[in-house]
Order: sequence, then C-alpha cells, then structure tokens
Amino acid sequence: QEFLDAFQARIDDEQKIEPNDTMPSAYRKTLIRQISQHAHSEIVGMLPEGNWVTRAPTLRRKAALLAKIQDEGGHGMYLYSACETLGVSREELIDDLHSGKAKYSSIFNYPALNWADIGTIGWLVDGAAIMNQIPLCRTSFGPYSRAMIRVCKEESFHQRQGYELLLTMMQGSDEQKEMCQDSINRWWWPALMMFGPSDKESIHSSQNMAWKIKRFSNDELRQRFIDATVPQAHFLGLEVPDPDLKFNEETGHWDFGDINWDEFVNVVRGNGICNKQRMKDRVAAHENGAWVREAALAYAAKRAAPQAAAEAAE
Amino acid sequence: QEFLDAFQARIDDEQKIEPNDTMPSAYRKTLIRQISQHAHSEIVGMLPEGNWVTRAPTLRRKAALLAKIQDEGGHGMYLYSACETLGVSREELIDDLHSGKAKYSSIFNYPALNWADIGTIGWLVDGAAIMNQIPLCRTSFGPYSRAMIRVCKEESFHQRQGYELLLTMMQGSDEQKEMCQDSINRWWWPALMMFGPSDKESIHSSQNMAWKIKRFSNDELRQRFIDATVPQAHFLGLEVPDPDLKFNEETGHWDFGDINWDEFVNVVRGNGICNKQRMKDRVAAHENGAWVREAALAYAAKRAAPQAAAEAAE
Amino acid sequence: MSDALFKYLVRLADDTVILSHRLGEWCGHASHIEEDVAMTNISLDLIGQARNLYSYAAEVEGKGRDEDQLAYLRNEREFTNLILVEQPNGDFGKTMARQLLYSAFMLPFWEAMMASKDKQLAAIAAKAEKEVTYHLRHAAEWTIRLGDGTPESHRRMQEGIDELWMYTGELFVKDEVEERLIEAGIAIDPESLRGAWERTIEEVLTRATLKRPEDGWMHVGGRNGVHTEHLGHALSDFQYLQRAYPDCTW
Amino acid sequence: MSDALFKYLVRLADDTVILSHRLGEWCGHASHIEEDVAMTNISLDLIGQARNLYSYAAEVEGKGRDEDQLAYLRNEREFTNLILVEQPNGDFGKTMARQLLYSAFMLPFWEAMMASKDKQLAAIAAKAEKEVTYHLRHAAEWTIRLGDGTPESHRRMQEGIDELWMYTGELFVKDEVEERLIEAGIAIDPESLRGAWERTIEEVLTRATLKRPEDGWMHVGGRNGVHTEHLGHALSDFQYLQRAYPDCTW
Repeated sequence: QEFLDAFQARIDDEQKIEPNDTMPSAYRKTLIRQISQHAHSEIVGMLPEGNWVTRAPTLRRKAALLAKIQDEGGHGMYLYSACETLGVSREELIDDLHSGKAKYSSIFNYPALNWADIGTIGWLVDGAAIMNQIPLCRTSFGPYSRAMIRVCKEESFHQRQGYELLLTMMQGSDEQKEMCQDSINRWWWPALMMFGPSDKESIHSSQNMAWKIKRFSNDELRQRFIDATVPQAHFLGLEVPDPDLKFNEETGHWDFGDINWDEFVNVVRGNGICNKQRMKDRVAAHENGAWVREAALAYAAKRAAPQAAAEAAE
Repeated sequence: QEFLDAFQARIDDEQKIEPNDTMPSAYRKTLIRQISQHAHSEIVGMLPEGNWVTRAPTLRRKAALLAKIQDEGGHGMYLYSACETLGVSREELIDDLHSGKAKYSSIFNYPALNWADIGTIGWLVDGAAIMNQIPLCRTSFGPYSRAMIRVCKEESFHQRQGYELLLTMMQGSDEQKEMCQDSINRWWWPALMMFGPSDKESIHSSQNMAWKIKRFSNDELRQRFIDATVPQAHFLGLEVPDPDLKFNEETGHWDFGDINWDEFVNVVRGNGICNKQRMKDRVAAHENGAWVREAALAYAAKRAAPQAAAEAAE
Repeated sequence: MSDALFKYLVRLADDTVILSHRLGEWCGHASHIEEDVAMTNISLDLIGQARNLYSYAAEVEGKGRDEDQLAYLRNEREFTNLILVEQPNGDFGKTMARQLLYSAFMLPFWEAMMASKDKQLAAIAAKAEKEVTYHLRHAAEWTIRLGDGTPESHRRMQEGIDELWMYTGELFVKDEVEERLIEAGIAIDPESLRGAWERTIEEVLTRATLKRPEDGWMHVGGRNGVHTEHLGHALSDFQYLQRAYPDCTW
Repeated sequence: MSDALFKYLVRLADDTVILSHRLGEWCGHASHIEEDVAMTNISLDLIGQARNLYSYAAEVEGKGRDEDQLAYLRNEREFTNLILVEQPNGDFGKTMARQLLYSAFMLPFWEAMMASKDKQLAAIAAKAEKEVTYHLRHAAEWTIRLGDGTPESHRRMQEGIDELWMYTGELFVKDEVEERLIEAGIAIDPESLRGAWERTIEEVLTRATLKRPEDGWMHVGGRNGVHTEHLGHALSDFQYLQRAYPDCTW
C-alpha cells in the first residue's frame, strides 16, 4: 500500500511514469489495454480509407489520402512501440487483435460508402479521436503522453483536411451535396459513440481518472465534441441527423437526443456491418504475409551467424 | 498396306469413319491433335471475352456475350468428347494444354482492349474460324464432322452478332467509331494468320487432304475469307489496315499485302502478348479447382460404394 | 402505389443484376468447363430476369428511362439489392453457398408470385420460377457434394455458409413499400416463405453433413441502399463504359 | 517539338500514376505495418511525380487541360505507360520485383535528367532522383532478403522476376518522339542507361542468390497505348468518380 500511495503521489504531482519505473500491475495492464487498443484502431482504420485510395477523384485528394493513411500506419507503429516498453511484444498484441481478445475502435466497423465519407472520417472520426486524445497528451505514462502529442498534431491536420474536403463538395453539384448529407447521416451517431458509454455505465473510469490515464469523463468529452462540431456542420450547410438537437441558452451547450446504446453494444460485440470483414482483411494480410516475415527472419539469422562467428574468433 | 488402301477407299467414297472402326494410327493421332487443339481454342477463347463480361455496356450486350461464352464452353465440351472417342482422356488433353505440349489458336494470345474488340472477335475471329470449319462439316471422321455442323451453326450466329455490334457502334459517336477502327487495325492481320502458314510452308496438308481431314488449302481459305470480309469492312465504314489491298478485276479476288510471318511464328512459340497470361489463368483455374474436382470424385465414390454393396448382396 | 411498385421491382432487379455480375466474374475461371458453362448459364438467366424487371419498372415509373439507365446510371446508394448477393465470390464453395441461400428463397418467392394480381409480375414469375428451379438444384447438389466430399471441401463449404449466414436475415425484411403491395395482393410477404426456405436449407445442409449456423445478429441495409464496401467496386467495373461514354448507343 | 515534349511528359507521368495506383491497392494489406507505410510512401512519391509531370505536360500542351483531366479523362488506348508498371501486384515478391526493375532504370534516368536542357524537367528530376534512390534501395533490400531468405521466399521472388522480365525490354525502346528530344538535349537516351540498369540488377540478383532470366522475346506496346488486359480494370476503378460525376470540383 505504501508503494501504491507513493505512486499515486507521483501522479498527483504530475510526474511522468517511465517504462523502467516500477508501477502497479493494474496500471500496467490498463495502459497495455488502452494503448494497444489505440494502436489496433489506427491499423484497422486504414482499411475503410484504403477502400477509397484507388478511387480518389483527383490526384491531390489521392495524395492527401495516402499521406493520411501513412500517418495512421506511423501512429500504429509508434503506439505498438509504446506498448512494447511495457513488456509485451507486438506479435502478442496482434494475435490478441486477431483472436478478438483485444478491441479496436468500433467506428471502423462502419463502411466507407461514398467519397464524402473520406471527408467525414477526417472531420468527425478524427475530430472525436482528437477530443479523446488531447487530454492524453498530459497522461501520466511518459511514452504514451509523448506519442499522443505527435498523434494529435497530425490528426488535427487530418481533421482540417477532411473538413476542407466536405467544404469543397458542399460548394459543388447537388449530387455532391447529397453525398455529404448522406455521409453525416450515417456517421454522426457512431462518432458520438466513440466517447464510450455514458458515465453512469462506464466501468473503468474512476481508477483511470485517479491515475490520470483518463482526465475527463466520457460525457464531458462528448458534450465538448458536440459543442464544437454542430456549428461546423451548420457552416458546411449540413443538417445534423438529430431532431432533438437544440442550443441551450442557459447552459451554453447543445442538447442532443438519446444515443442508441443497443447499437453500440451490438457493434462492440462484433455485429457491426464490417466487423467480420475488417478482421478477415487483417488476418488475411497477416497470414498472406507470413512467408515474408519468415524470410526476413531467416535472412537476418544468416547475416547474424557469420558475424557472431567473426566476433567469437576475435 | 492393304488396310491403308481399303481405309483410303472408304474415305474416297465419302464414308464416315466412326470411333469403333479400325483406323491408321497416324490418322487417329492427327485427329486427336486437331480436335483437341480446337477444343483448347474454345476454352482459352473464353478468356479475352470473359475479360469484358463485367464491363459490357448494356444488359442486352452483356446477355449476348454471356450466351456466346456459354456456347464456346459447350463447344469445348463437345469437342473434348469427340476426342475421347479416340481413346484419350480429357484430363490428358488438359495436361497437354497446360504443359504447352498441345497448342490452341494463337489468335487468343492477342488482348481484348476495347469494347469494339468484342464485336471484332465475333466478326473476324469467328468468321475466320467458320471459314476453316465449314469444310470440316464434311470431314471423314464422323464425330468430328457432326460436332462441326453444330459448332458452325452457332458460330455463324456469333459472327452476325459481332458484325451487328460493330454496325451499331459505327453509327454512334466519334469515339465509338475510333474504337472500331482501332479494333480492326489490331485484329485484321492476326485473323488472316488464323488460316495457318501459306501452302508452300504447311507441313501437314497433303496427307490431311487425302484423308479429308482437311479439304481446302490454307491459302484458298484465306483468300475466300478476305473476299468475303473486305466488302463487309467497307460497308461498316472501316478501313482495312493493308495499303496493298486492291480488288483484282481479272481474278475477281482481293489482292492483299505480305503477312508478317515472323510475328506468326513468334506468337506460336509462346511470345504473344497474352500467351503467358492465358496459360497462367487456365492453370490457375485448374489448380484452384482441384479441391472441387477431388470432392466430386470422393462424393461419387461414397455414393457408389453402398450401391455396389447393395448390388453384390442381391 | 405505382411508386411502391417501382421500388419493389427495382429491388428485385438489382438483386438479379448484381448476382449475375458476380457469377459473370467467374467466366473462364471455374474448376471445370461444365461449371463455367453452368455459372454462365445462371448468370444469363438472372440477366434476363433483370431486364424484364427493370423494363417493367421503367414502364411503371413513366419517366422515359429504360432498363440500361436503371442499371448503369444509378449510384451505389441508389442500388437496393440484398447485401447477400453483392458479396464477393470467394471460392467455389462460397459462390455455391450464396446461390443456395438466395435461390432457396427465390423459388418459393416466384412460385407465389405467379399468383400475383399484377399480371406482368406474374408472367415474369412464371419464367423465373423455371429458371430458379434449376439454379437451386445446381447449388444444392454442389453444396451436398462439397459438404460430403473431402475434409477440405467440407471445411470450405461450411465456411462459405457460415460467412454468408448473417446476410440471410435480410431476405425476410419488409418495410412499408412492401406492406402496401402485399395488402394489394401484388407482392409476396417474405415471412410466408420462411418455412419453405428453412426446410430447403435444413434438408440440403443435413444431406451435406453441414451444420446450420446459429441465428445471430443479421445484417440488413441493402434495401435502403446501405451496402457493404464490396458493391462500389463491382459498380465501377459494371458501369464504367456507360459512365465514360455517356449518351451512346451500344 | 512541343508536341513531342507533351507526349514524352505524359508517358513518364502515366508510368508514375499507374504504378502509384498499383501500390495503393496494397493499402492495409501488407505483411507488416512497416511495409504498409513504406508502400504508401512510395505510392505517394510517385503521385507527386505524376502531378508535376502532368501539370507541366498540360502547360506545354496549352489547351487548358489540367493534371486531373490528363489522368482521369483519357481512355486506356491513350495511356502510354510502360506495360511493366500496370502488371498486377501479385504477391509481395512480385510487387518488389516490379519496383526493382522499374526503379533501377529510373534512378540513372532522373540522375541524367537533372542535366536536361529543359529546366523544368531538370527540376522535376532533382526531386524525383532523391525519392527513387529510396525506392530502389527498399526494393533491392527486399529482393535480397526474400531471395536469400527461405526456400519459399526464394521461389516466389524468382517467380516474380521471371514473370516480369519480358516487360523490361520496353524500358529501352525509343521512337521518333524521343529521338528528337534526345537530340535537343531534353530527353535521355534510354540506351545510355542500359549499362547502369544491368549492373544494378546483376548485383542485386547475385546478392539475392537469384538467377537473372535469359533475355528472350520482349513485350512492348505501352508507349503506343497497346496494353495488357490488366490496365482497363485498373482504370475503371481509378477513373470511376470522375466519369460518373463529370465536371465536378472535388
């Protein structure tokens, strides 16, 4: 208990915990769970966007989309590395993803069905992610905090890019405008669900708050996101698909309708439109690439052997 | 020799040779080679057209193309069966195709690059095939002759359909007309090569003529094809890509330029644009389907076993 | 009512045109020629059904569109086919599974439709019913052969059924479009076909020594144009020429 | 001369845009994330080159077209890329083989182009040269790793090289378009790069324990728009949106 108190004191003092520091095993476990889930989300998140790389309508947009996906791959690598500092291998993490033991953000179980979705994913999905992640830039675990600083910077760029994409389309033809409206209709509620269950239901929150792994509650962040996003939607000329949405003069916040938590639970359970497809794609990539990884290992071993022999001979 | 003379006498008398008749082994061998080559051509010929099934521009054309390809598959099955009456299994024939031992018509090593090619393949390629095959309806080997009667009838239909497709496109936009002209530019000479080397070079001809496996020389058939086809091209409004093409008032035939036999030999040797791709596709279909064929055999064996046991018990 | 009928016809047409497209992708790549011919044949039947349905839909709509404009010039979100039929071919087992699950529904569907008060739909049904009888028999025979063939074919066939099962719930979904037509004696209540579908599937799977997957969550959306990501790629191939060279006669 | 320069620029741009497209098809499907990132990165470099080349071509043409009109609104027969770059990805070994065979040519190509009398081309070359240095190193390293890895990777890598070899002859083809530009000191004579290409390939294959295929018949045609059947399908995906929604700003 003394150790736990001392640990808590360090955290309360806003000191960063570093990989070689001793830490409570629950803290370590929570971090591994959360960081790896975040890493998996980056990797799975490449798929819905990858689905549009071959169909991007201009070279400039195609380049921007490729750059965004590249950033996401980079985030994935960065976050897996942060996880590895906690003593778990990337291979284990990926096995957990493929076995269904580890989760990734449910948002990527929705399909990207038209080009406006690429804008909406940047604007709403990255937007919600940033809202979740900005507090994590000050999270107590050093490598995670540093990773988040970089990730947030790049995702802000993606968010602006997504917004600009929609702005361009909303100034275009009727068909383009329809695509945008269709897109927000499909992504709005799933984006709100990205903040997780409402505070009444959330199981991990209080300990995580104390450890400063989490710094704001799900509902606080969700409200913040809505307050920031609704005016942007209106500026774009989009209707937010929530008949109960209304600005509350008293609180200064946007009141919104009930979230369909049944859908949320259903998707988390694996019954989203694309859950099976996403995992099938990831597992297929992993299995089809097994021979490549084996070859790389075999080659490295061959190179290492003569070198080791040479060193031994010295 | 007595046998050979008697056999020749039957042929001279226009009697049909049937599978159970005794026949010279060279006759049998020649027939197997020729019929299987023809069967292989039908099967490989499905590939360039199959390449356009998913992109046919109207439902009517898509249906017509599917029907044509279906006919070709039917011809292949029919011809393999005719071959099997000569004592060789389909599996052996297909192995010979895949190993490169057996040939197929070189025309299918040219790519189908635009939609007009689908018309041109019907008009020129099926047209040339029919010109080759009509005499074979009276060929000495009964099953082959009967197969040819059916095949020619269906191919005449394909030829008319191809011509009609081009006619429609030639009444269309400038781009459509360009596609048609581009198409005849690429297919004209390969179509002429379908009649095989000129008579001076052809090695199999004279014995095959005597056996009535062949009834006209390569050059005769080629001239006949050109005489029939050039006016059709002109009616369509297409230019035939041969600067030496000229109607000869004296002979009543169209004189034409020199054929590039180097190209012919090169493609026969396996160096056509699509030789490798066609064989790769066929071999892949065969290998990927191995588990299906094995399952069908295993299932049939299971069904046969109890039946045999039941019969034995009677 | 004519608006509902238009939507209903387009749904059915979209099912057939997309499934036909998928089968057409097999062209020249089947395990043996007999199957190349069989799948081409089924694809051809389905295109024929699509043409009849689109043409009738265009007539009902009365805006001067034709079958090709309906098939080639609507976008992904306007396509209202079942998600089941847009699923990629996978291996031959999965293709047969898709065909079985669909045809086992469509056979009793067209049988019932032959008694529709809409004479044109009844006539389309009479032709389709004969065709689908063959499609179902063909798919059922292969399901049994592969299910009860080798261990590998058993595994693949089971996988095909398992992967597609979650798309079968949509066969039985109805909305207000259909309800009005059902009341009018024009459309068929899908619920009334559930028994027949279940029996066919049970019987085939049993003979195939395959396990019927458990009914879990069912994936719907196609009837409202919310598809899987596969449809868009199919449409870009399917519609390319019409899109690249607009207003041409082919 | 400006007509020749336009054609020359479009050829180079088509190479980069098509190869970039092929690499983009890998997105999210590579063997490990590092490779997803690497291939995306190369794809991105190539798109950048394509944009520079198309924009300059449009400027030279002077008909008011832009990079997107050149990339998205020409048909298959107007594309003049090397047949090599349109070949399907196959497995990772084949993708690396394609990249090696192309980049080993493009590195000395851009190096030489930096001295072009055409200042804009020289500037494009200066940027591209740095990028291709990395592309070549990446492809060479993987060729060596896979060639000298396991028996399976050796077999696959050899197959990739063997399958693509017949498309390498086209790297060295020149026609009157290029000859005039070479004389003018604007374009590079591909023949002058053969030595460097051969040396790179020899060295990489040797270190990879792979066999250099025999030079047999070489497949050409891309520079005149006669392609393999693969390009059309790539274009229908690539151009679909521009074709389906003409005259839009995206």
